[in-house]
Amino acid sequence: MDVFKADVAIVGAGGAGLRAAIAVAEADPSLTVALISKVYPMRSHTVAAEGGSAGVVQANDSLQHHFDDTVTGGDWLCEQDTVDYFVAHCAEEMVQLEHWGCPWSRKDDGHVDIRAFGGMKIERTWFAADKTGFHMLHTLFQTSIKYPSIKRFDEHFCCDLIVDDGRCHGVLAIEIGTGEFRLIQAKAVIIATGGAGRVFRQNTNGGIVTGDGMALAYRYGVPLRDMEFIQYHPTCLPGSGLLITEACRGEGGIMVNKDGHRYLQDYGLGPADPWPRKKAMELGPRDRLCQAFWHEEQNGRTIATAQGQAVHLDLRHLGKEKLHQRLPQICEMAEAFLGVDPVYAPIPVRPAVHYTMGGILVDTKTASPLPGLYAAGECSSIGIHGANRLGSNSLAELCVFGKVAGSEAARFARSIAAANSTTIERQADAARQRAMNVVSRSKGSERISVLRNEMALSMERGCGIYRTGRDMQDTCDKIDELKLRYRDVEVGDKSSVWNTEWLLAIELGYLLDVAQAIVYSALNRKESRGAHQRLDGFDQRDDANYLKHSLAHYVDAGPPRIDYGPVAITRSQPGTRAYGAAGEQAERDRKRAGAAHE
Amino acid sequence: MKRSNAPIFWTLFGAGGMLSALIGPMLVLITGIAVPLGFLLPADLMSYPHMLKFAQHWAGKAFTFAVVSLFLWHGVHRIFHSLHDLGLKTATGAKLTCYGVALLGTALAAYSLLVIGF
Amino acid sequence: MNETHKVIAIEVLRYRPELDEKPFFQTYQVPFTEEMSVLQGLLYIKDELDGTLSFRWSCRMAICGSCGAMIDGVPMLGCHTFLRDYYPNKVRVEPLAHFPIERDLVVGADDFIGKLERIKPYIVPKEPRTLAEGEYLQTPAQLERILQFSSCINCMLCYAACPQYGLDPAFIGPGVLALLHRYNADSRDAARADRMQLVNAEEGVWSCTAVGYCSEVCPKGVDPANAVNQNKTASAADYFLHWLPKGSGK
Amino acid sequence: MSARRPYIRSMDGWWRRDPFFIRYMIREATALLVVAYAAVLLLGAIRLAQGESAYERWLAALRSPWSLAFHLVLFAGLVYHTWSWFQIVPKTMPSISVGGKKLQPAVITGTGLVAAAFVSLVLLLLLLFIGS
Ligand SMILES: Cc1cc2nc3c(=O)[nH]c(=O)nc-3n(C[C@H](O)[C@H](O)[C@H](O)COP(=O)(O)OP(=O)(O)OC[C@H]3O[C@@H](n4cnc5c(N)ncnc54)[C@H](O)[C@@H]3O)c2cc1C
Ligand code: SF4
Ligand code: F3S
Ligand code: FES
Repeated sequence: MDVFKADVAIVGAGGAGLRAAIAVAEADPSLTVALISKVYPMRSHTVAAEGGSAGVVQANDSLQHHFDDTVTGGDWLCEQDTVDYFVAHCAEEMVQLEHWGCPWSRKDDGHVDIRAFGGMKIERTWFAADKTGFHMLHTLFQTSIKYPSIKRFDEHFCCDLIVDDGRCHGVLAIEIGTGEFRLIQAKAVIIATGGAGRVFRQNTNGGIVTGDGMALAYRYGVPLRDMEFIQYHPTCLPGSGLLITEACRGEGGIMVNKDGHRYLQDYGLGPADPWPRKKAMELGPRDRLCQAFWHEEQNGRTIATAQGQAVHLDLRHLGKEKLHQRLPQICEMAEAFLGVDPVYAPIPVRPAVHYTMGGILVDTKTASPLPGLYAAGECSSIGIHGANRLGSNSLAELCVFGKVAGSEAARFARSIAAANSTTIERQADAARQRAMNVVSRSKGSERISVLRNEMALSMERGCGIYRTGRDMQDTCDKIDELKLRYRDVEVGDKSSVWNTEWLLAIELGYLLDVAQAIVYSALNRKESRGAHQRLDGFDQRDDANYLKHSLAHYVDAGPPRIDYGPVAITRSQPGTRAYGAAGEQAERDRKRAGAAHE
Repeated sequence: MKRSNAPIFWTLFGAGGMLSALIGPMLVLITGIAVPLGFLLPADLMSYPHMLKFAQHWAGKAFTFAVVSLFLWHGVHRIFHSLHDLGLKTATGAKLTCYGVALLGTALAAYSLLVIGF
Repeated sequence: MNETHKVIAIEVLRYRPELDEKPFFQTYQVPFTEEMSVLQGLLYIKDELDGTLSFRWSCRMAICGSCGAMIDGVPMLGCHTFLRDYYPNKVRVEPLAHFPIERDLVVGADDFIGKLERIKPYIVPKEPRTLAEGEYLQTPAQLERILQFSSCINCMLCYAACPQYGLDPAFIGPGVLALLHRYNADSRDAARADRMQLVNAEEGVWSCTAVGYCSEVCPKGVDPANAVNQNKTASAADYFLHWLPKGSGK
Repeated sequence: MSARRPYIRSMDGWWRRDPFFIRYMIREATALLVVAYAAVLLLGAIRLAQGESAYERWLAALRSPWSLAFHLVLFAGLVYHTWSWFQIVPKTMPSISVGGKKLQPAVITGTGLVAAAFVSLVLLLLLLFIGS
């Protein structure tokens, strides 16, 4: 087996992985970095982010405001000391990206421009037109080329971690182009593999967002934290789940049900001004908008489309000129993907899964409980998103904590000696065998796509916008069953060059593990908080019992063990996430009505 | 990487391309169709005495020289690249031939115009 | 929903290096709906008909640059091309032209990536600045000069469109030259002289014969042909200036 | 050893692959006509230098039906050249902003074509003036 010896190995070359790689290279150019990614770095899903990235710059804004928006938005399940660190370093990272060439949108005086975003009172979102993630990712990737110590392993699929003697020593990867295995030995490993949105059917994520890194760490005993918190985005295309940006509503788009009624006013988000205003109606928080959709659907007031139920996002009153000037991308997308011209017809939209708040448990310095293993980005749970992520905090997180991960891993790598190669190679051989078993099995009986679809449908039912114990239990049972059936999964393709069927099968294994962690964590959280909303008698936040992080521990051949860890609360005591007192009351009433429906 | 000397040829190509794009069609119309047919323009416009006078004037000389040589440089440059487009592998021979033709044409034009005198 | 699906024939160029001597076409019958892209058609094949078909994809929204292919002979993004536009005819999907076929629709991208790495695609600052000093000032007009060229998604469609790249793979090619131009044109950058060495070479802008198809197929309006051809002027100026000091004008 | 075996497709006949390439090849082929026309003129200049009788023979040849037909072809080719030339011109220029708006390529092409028409017309009028 081909062996590469690195000081730091980074799995994932999205925003977080690239930022970490650069941080290692800048911390110590003599350290060799192996940057491993199953796709070329610029294909990573960071590329899809449109809106922007947070960083306090305006005089009337403050770190305290950013802290408050984040912690309140996260329904107090945030690590407040980590949030403090985070908000203090966002702007600096955005400036760093500017120095590296990121084409941030500018004001006439040449300074960087910023915009408002959902859930925040004061503008602090840095943006590069409507392609922020794209520009950040390409800037980071291209800048990474500057550092000779970063050795990239593009289109290498990481299929296992090498763990020995309670420490992580590297990873095993499959070179996709040849099907050959490569052992990447390292003193420290950073996982930056992104989210797991593909566990669900309708989602805004790319095909590669399959929770690989989460599952890998999890299998080696690292808990997955707060996995039940899945963010839905309210305006996505039915069927495909493609994102229709919040900017549509920011520009004045309205949402109506099948009767043409602006239904959001019935959910405490009113009053229905002719024009939406900040933090009300169409510009209310994402979770509330999704919940309103759910109720409309339950009550038969949504619109049936070929791709399922939807409501209408109506932009017609903005007029052709403004639409083409301000939302060209959206006009183009609606036209292409739906055959709808927003100038003349409303766009059918519905909620879809967008972001995984939880992930690999790490401390404030990105270190996981497994020595030598670090994690950053969407795959990690460093604790800044709590129960619900604030828009534009994720892109900032990639930079702030990608950098921390890089410098911490570099420090760790310098502090220890390389491990004994023979035991590591023995480990790698065993891991190779496991990966080969997936494909070499003579014939399986279960189709990859069937298992994947059953999983995604069941997850949507059990871990949707609103949840009940019964549905979650059904999904738990379903995932348990699918994991058993997965052992008989069929890989018809036996070749080695670009055998994507084989990789899909391995990914399905990752997806199932992550799905299981999500649904068991959800079932066990008997309260409603942030993105986890229950209808079955647990419709209130329960700080007495659940102001704590859930931790899913991997159990071989069985459902995960769920326990809980403390939340670091420094100066913001839990309060109500208020969007109008009347709204809160109405919400409670509706939930009871909804529960009666069941 | 080695600096290419293409700019010399490309500049000539570009100048010739622009000149021929601006007046090429009209020149063809005049010298090849209108005057020979005596249509639109008098047939004696290009008679020997007229043309001699024209070619003896410095402006006429310059114009003729520019048109002939730049058109040539423009054309051979494209022809050379087209040979490459059509799959001709050994470029050196083609290059010498093409640009050689243009150089020869330029020399002949200069020589003739000098012989014609001032 | 009781919608009767239309069925379209998708003809895919297959090539499995371990099994096939050379590429061949294989046809699949794919039921489709109005909003289905060619990529979704391929995913249907992969899931339901033939798990051995290999191709790259991820974002499904024309931004990651993975899914380029020749669709009915034209370089396109599979996720942004729709089956409805081909029905009732069949649609033919082949790997991007001018690149070696690794397998099925997957082409080798090493050459492209290698070139991208060679052009110094990063800012070499004119005046170094600390983070505490804040951002460099850049006017919207200065930004405008680079924005179009910085929106390249590295999809390589322009390479599949450029016959000069097909004829001579040493040519740096449209997409990477557009990125090179993006950095040269950046008000914060000081490495222009370095990059001009690549521009000035035969494999730089001088392999281009202004075919222009690269810009025609670019899904992001980068207009790489413009980047390449305006750099011919820049390179020519550079060429004649470099003779000047020696006084040996030609 | 790796089982990779990249397959390289042939470029033979590439220019027949796409109508865009055919148009490109026609554009490039106008070069033959430009050269041919330059040769006609060059010959005229040489004949002029050789004296009256030589020049008269050249002039007579121009009047032959073959020559007229040939010049019709040249004319068509050069018109195509003009048209295609100004199609590329916008590609060779940095973007120009007029009043904060980017100048569209079609505008540049159009301007070029109008300029060509104008210069040609001036040329013709000049000759008409001299001739009369
Ligand atoms: C449509 C959309 C819009 C968004 N908009 C915003 C926004 O406006 N603001 C904001 O803050 N956030 C936004 N987000 C969220 C944010 O973009 C993501 O959370 C973030 O980009 C994740 O980055 P990452 O570096 O963690 O992972 P990714 O960018 O997903 O990168 C993951 C990397 O890991 C690699 N990888 C994965 N598995 C393996 C394996 N097995 N082997 C090898 N490599 C592997 C992949 O190849 C990839 O390089 C948006 C998300 C989506 C989907
Ligand atoms: S220039 Fe356009 S076609 Fe070429 S790689 Fe970039 S985005 Fe793709
Ligand atoms: S197609 Fe090729 S030849 Fe030049 S203009 Fe574009 S790079
Ligand atoms: S799948 Fe990303 S560009 Fe098509």
